Amino acid sequence: MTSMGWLLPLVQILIVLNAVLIAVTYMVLLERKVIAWAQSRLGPMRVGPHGVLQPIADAIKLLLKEDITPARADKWLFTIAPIMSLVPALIAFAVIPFGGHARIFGRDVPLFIADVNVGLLYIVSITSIGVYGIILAGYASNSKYPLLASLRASAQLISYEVAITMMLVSVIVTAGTLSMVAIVEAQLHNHVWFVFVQPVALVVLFIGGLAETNRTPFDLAEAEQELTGGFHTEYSGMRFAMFFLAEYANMIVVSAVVTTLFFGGWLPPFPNVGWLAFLGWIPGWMWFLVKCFVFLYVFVWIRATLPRYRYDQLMRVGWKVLIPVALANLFVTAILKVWL
Amino acid sequence: MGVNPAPPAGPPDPPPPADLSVPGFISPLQSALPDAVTQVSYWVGDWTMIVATNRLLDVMRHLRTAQEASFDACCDVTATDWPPRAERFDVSYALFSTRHRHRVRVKVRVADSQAVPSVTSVWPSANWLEREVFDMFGIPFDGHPDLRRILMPDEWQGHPQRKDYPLEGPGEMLLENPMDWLRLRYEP
Amino acid sequence: MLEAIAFYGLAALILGFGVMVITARSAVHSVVFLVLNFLAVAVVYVVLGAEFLAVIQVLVYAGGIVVLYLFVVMLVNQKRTPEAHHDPHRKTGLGIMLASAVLAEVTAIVVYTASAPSASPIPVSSPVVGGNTEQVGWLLYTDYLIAFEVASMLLLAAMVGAILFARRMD
Amino acid sequence: MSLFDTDELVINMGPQHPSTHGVLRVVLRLDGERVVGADVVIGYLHRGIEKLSEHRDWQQIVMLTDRMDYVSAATSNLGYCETVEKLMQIEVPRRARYIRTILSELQRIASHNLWLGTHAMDIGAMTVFLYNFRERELILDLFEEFCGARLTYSSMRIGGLPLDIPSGWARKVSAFCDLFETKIPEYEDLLTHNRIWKERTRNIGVISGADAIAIGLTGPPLRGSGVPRDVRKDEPYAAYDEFDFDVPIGSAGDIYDRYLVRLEEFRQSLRIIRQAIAGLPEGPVVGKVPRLIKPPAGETYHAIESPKGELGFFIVSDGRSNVPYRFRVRPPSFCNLQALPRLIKGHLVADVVAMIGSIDIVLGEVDR
Amino acid sequence: MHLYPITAYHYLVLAAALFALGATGVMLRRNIIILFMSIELMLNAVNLNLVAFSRLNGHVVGQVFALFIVAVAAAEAVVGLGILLAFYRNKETLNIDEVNLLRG
Repeated sequence: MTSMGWLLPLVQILIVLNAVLIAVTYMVLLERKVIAWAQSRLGPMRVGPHGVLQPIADAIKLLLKEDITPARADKWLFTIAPIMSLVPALIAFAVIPFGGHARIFGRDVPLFIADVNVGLLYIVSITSIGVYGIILAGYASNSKYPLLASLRASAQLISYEVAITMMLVSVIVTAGTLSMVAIVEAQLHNHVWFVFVQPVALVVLFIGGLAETNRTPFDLAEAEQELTGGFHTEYSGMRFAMFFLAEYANMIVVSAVVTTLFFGGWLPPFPNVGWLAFLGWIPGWMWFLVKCFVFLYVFVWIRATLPRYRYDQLMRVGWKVLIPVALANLFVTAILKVWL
Repeated sequence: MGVNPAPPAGPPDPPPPADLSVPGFISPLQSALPDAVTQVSYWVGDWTMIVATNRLLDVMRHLRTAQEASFDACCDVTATDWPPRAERFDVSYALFSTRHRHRVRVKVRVADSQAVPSVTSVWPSANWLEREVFDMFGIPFDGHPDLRRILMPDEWQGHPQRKDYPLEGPGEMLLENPMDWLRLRYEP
Repeated sequence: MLEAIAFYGLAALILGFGVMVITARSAVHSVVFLVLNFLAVAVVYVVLGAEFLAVIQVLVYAGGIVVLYLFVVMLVNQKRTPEAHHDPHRKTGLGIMLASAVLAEVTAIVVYTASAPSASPIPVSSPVVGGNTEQVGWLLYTDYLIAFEVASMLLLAAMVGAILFARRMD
Repeated sequence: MSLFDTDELVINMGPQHPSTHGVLRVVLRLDGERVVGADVVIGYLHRGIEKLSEHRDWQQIVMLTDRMDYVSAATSNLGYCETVEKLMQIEVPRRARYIRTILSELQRIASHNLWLGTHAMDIGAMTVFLYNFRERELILDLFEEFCGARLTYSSMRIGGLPLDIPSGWARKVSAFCDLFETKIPEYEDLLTHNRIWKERTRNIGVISGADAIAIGLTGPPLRGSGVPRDVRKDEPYAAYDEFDFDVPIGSAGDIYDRYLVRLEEFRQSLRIIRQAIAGLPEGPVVGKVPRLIKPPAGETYHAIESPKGELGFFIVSDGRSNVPYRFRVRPPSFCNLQALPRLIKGHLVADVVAMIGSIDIVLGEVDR
Repeated sequence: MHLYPITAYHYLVLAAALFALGATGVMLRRNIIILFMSIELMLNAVNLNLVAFSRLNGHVVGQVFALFIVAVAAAEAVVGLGILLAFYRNKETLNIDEVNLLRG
């Protein structure tokens, strides 16, 4: 038993890490296919039936590509920037509850790596480290477009983090806990998904999530049409792939957080309604994945639909709309929490 | 190709037929600025005024501001090269009035390296057009704010639209070592 | 045993990164090492059972304050490197001496105190699950409420001051 | 942004840049992200078409005009042929003029399609790009059926057309018009009332009507500033005097109004095409053209309304040789591009991209 | 003092060393930004002390103080960097030895 005590988390980490990386590569395929569908074309079709092997081909291509470091780049920073971008995105998965507890080989196994009592804050703080990858990439490239892009990206990340954190505090106040698992359980005990309690928080958090992950309409930092690709203009090969993985891993993190906080995580819909109990037959982690998928789809959908904001407009939306709304929401939540 | 052995010495610029009424803006111009317009011609529906180079700006200002003319758009500035002639270039301006919807062409004749007063102060749109004429024909414009080459590289030698500039360009010299050829200009 | 390994490993990281911060030639490199240093310190906090402080360390220090440093380093595109200028009044040797004197003194005090018989090892108290954040919050809003408010006023004043400084004087 | 304006930054946008639509180079001087000065450098695609034309005979030049505004070859063909016809005083048969009108309006739609697609893509709306290419493809099919080419058509000859329209072609054009009418709302759904699109385009690059004329803008950018200037109305050519259509004008003179003007031009073009198809006369498609084309000595300037603006040809014939003595194009893109530094001054880098898109340039025509 | 087991004193020594490092940085470097960063190192050393004492005493008051130090550090960084930017605009350098406006 004690020998298994340290083995289990290792196995879990291994599974989650691999699952995330595979999910990320297939997220790219999903995005291409969904956008293609929205634009009345087919998307990748050549590699495998309907292009299902395309991500593997892409990965092989990126691995085999020559890894170029610009001559006047700061080589050391140039190398660690993608790592500093990818690592936070991956270790954020440590506290995400993919499910409750499951019985595997007669043992009670939690379907999350760690249930930290500051789980939500952990995610916020870890993702705030990701900004270094972007700034350093722009600086280390020693090139003007990446520098502009990285300044844009970091200003954007920092300003939207404020609104996001405040929205998270609203949810924390509602749930009365910081632990991700406990938040899901609070939704079970309160008989309601928090999306119905905190709808404003969901909207602000999702918009902020779009901005944090540099997605349309907030993808200024990698706006190909303006900045020729943004902070990773000078990157190629595997180091470019790391930025790519980080972006999509962050999308999955945002979807997972939104699912956990607002849509009951691994819980089936209306878990306390008697006649809907049959939904409980579908395992919790399936519900979690389905809910995540819906949000990932929304990410892609938005990309296919909206144009891009301009830098100053983006800042205005962040500071003059989202943060006041977040403050007001937090205020109202706190008052209701005390009085009700 | 089919280039004539004896190049023509200039456009015909035929006078208007006697039975055609002259547009309303020409005679006020002639009375306001006597002997600025040296010749009025008409061909397939286009009216052309040939103007003395030193009076060009006066004529243009008049055409821009006079009520009956009000040519507010300078559509085109270009030149034609007639090498046998002493004043070898025709610089022609295509003007249009958005109010009266009429056109006129104004031409001045200048010799090689003789400057033409720039009309950019009258129509800002002439800026790039005059730069192109400078680039292609080597006609300098007096008072132009930014007279640089526009289509050809800054180091280019010669002016390609002149009739004595070969179609093939500088030929073998450029092809063998383009950088040497481009640099020649700066050497003594 | 586990704690010893963690402690010595982290101590090595913290001091190593600290040395890199003050010796790195480029200011950007310094900033990167400072971040790594802070992350290692955050892990020490976790080992010491202060999870909330660890998260705040990462969120505010590494994710906020140091980003600000990085911004400034990148913005001031230095035309003359500060190290190029030499000040004859500067006494580098004296500086090193003073610093090592401080280190020796502090270490001596600590070692002396620790080897004194009254010293007791850290009581083995397992961190209370979910309690740390709550305890800190409770103290902040009861016993230290006035200090908390003063700190928030200080931040507000700093914000106003920073905006005034950063604005170009026309 | 006051934090960032410690230094002035000079960046080169182009000649290799995704949204300079070819090989335009703009040297931007930035204060933070704000543009304080811009210098437009062109000439990277200069092929000397004007010089070359002075060494090609009159019919061969049609082919060179294809290669100026290569997304709108038919209107360039039309402008050149009409200029030579004017110089030679050739009467073009009515049927040929009608078909020329249909072709140039189809071309206008195709060109505006390409413009809208790339413009929207520059501002980040990716789907609009593919929707527009979907419809442009249908127009290219129509052109292919008419003349065999999909891009460089050489679809006109001095004195008329190379050949009559294939049987059933007119019906296909009508069918396309009906289809296209249902597609315009799709573009509008994605853009016209989209908040982000409006924020990105409204009050950006505003220019008043008088300023626009003075700086040489023509075509949709000029009409967006509220000047009802359209060569098709002011100096009708081909068969435009026989059709009913409106000249849409904007009021604010910003990017959004230019967008609205072009979108309305889609509808007006459809209106013209429908009238032309309905009233298409019978008869020959080539007028009385001498076997050897050699216009009498003289010079003329003739302008048409290309999708980009006023496309003028100034041609001088010496009456002796079988090549033009002087061949000059007044390219609308060139003159419109001249306004760029003035339009973007004081805006942000992102607006530069939107502005280049909104004046709709084709570098093949700017540099010739 | 022994290497094992780890006691609060070990953390105090670590904090002292970190503080000394910061002090050395302040004395040796001329780049104002690096000076600031050295000060941050010293503040962190203090925080480390506080947390270690909090562990030693078994209550969280030390952590509360550490939080206040973080707040003060944030204020210090913001104002300090603001002054630094203003200084840089005037002098175009970041050398601490040239900060001598008051000296006349």
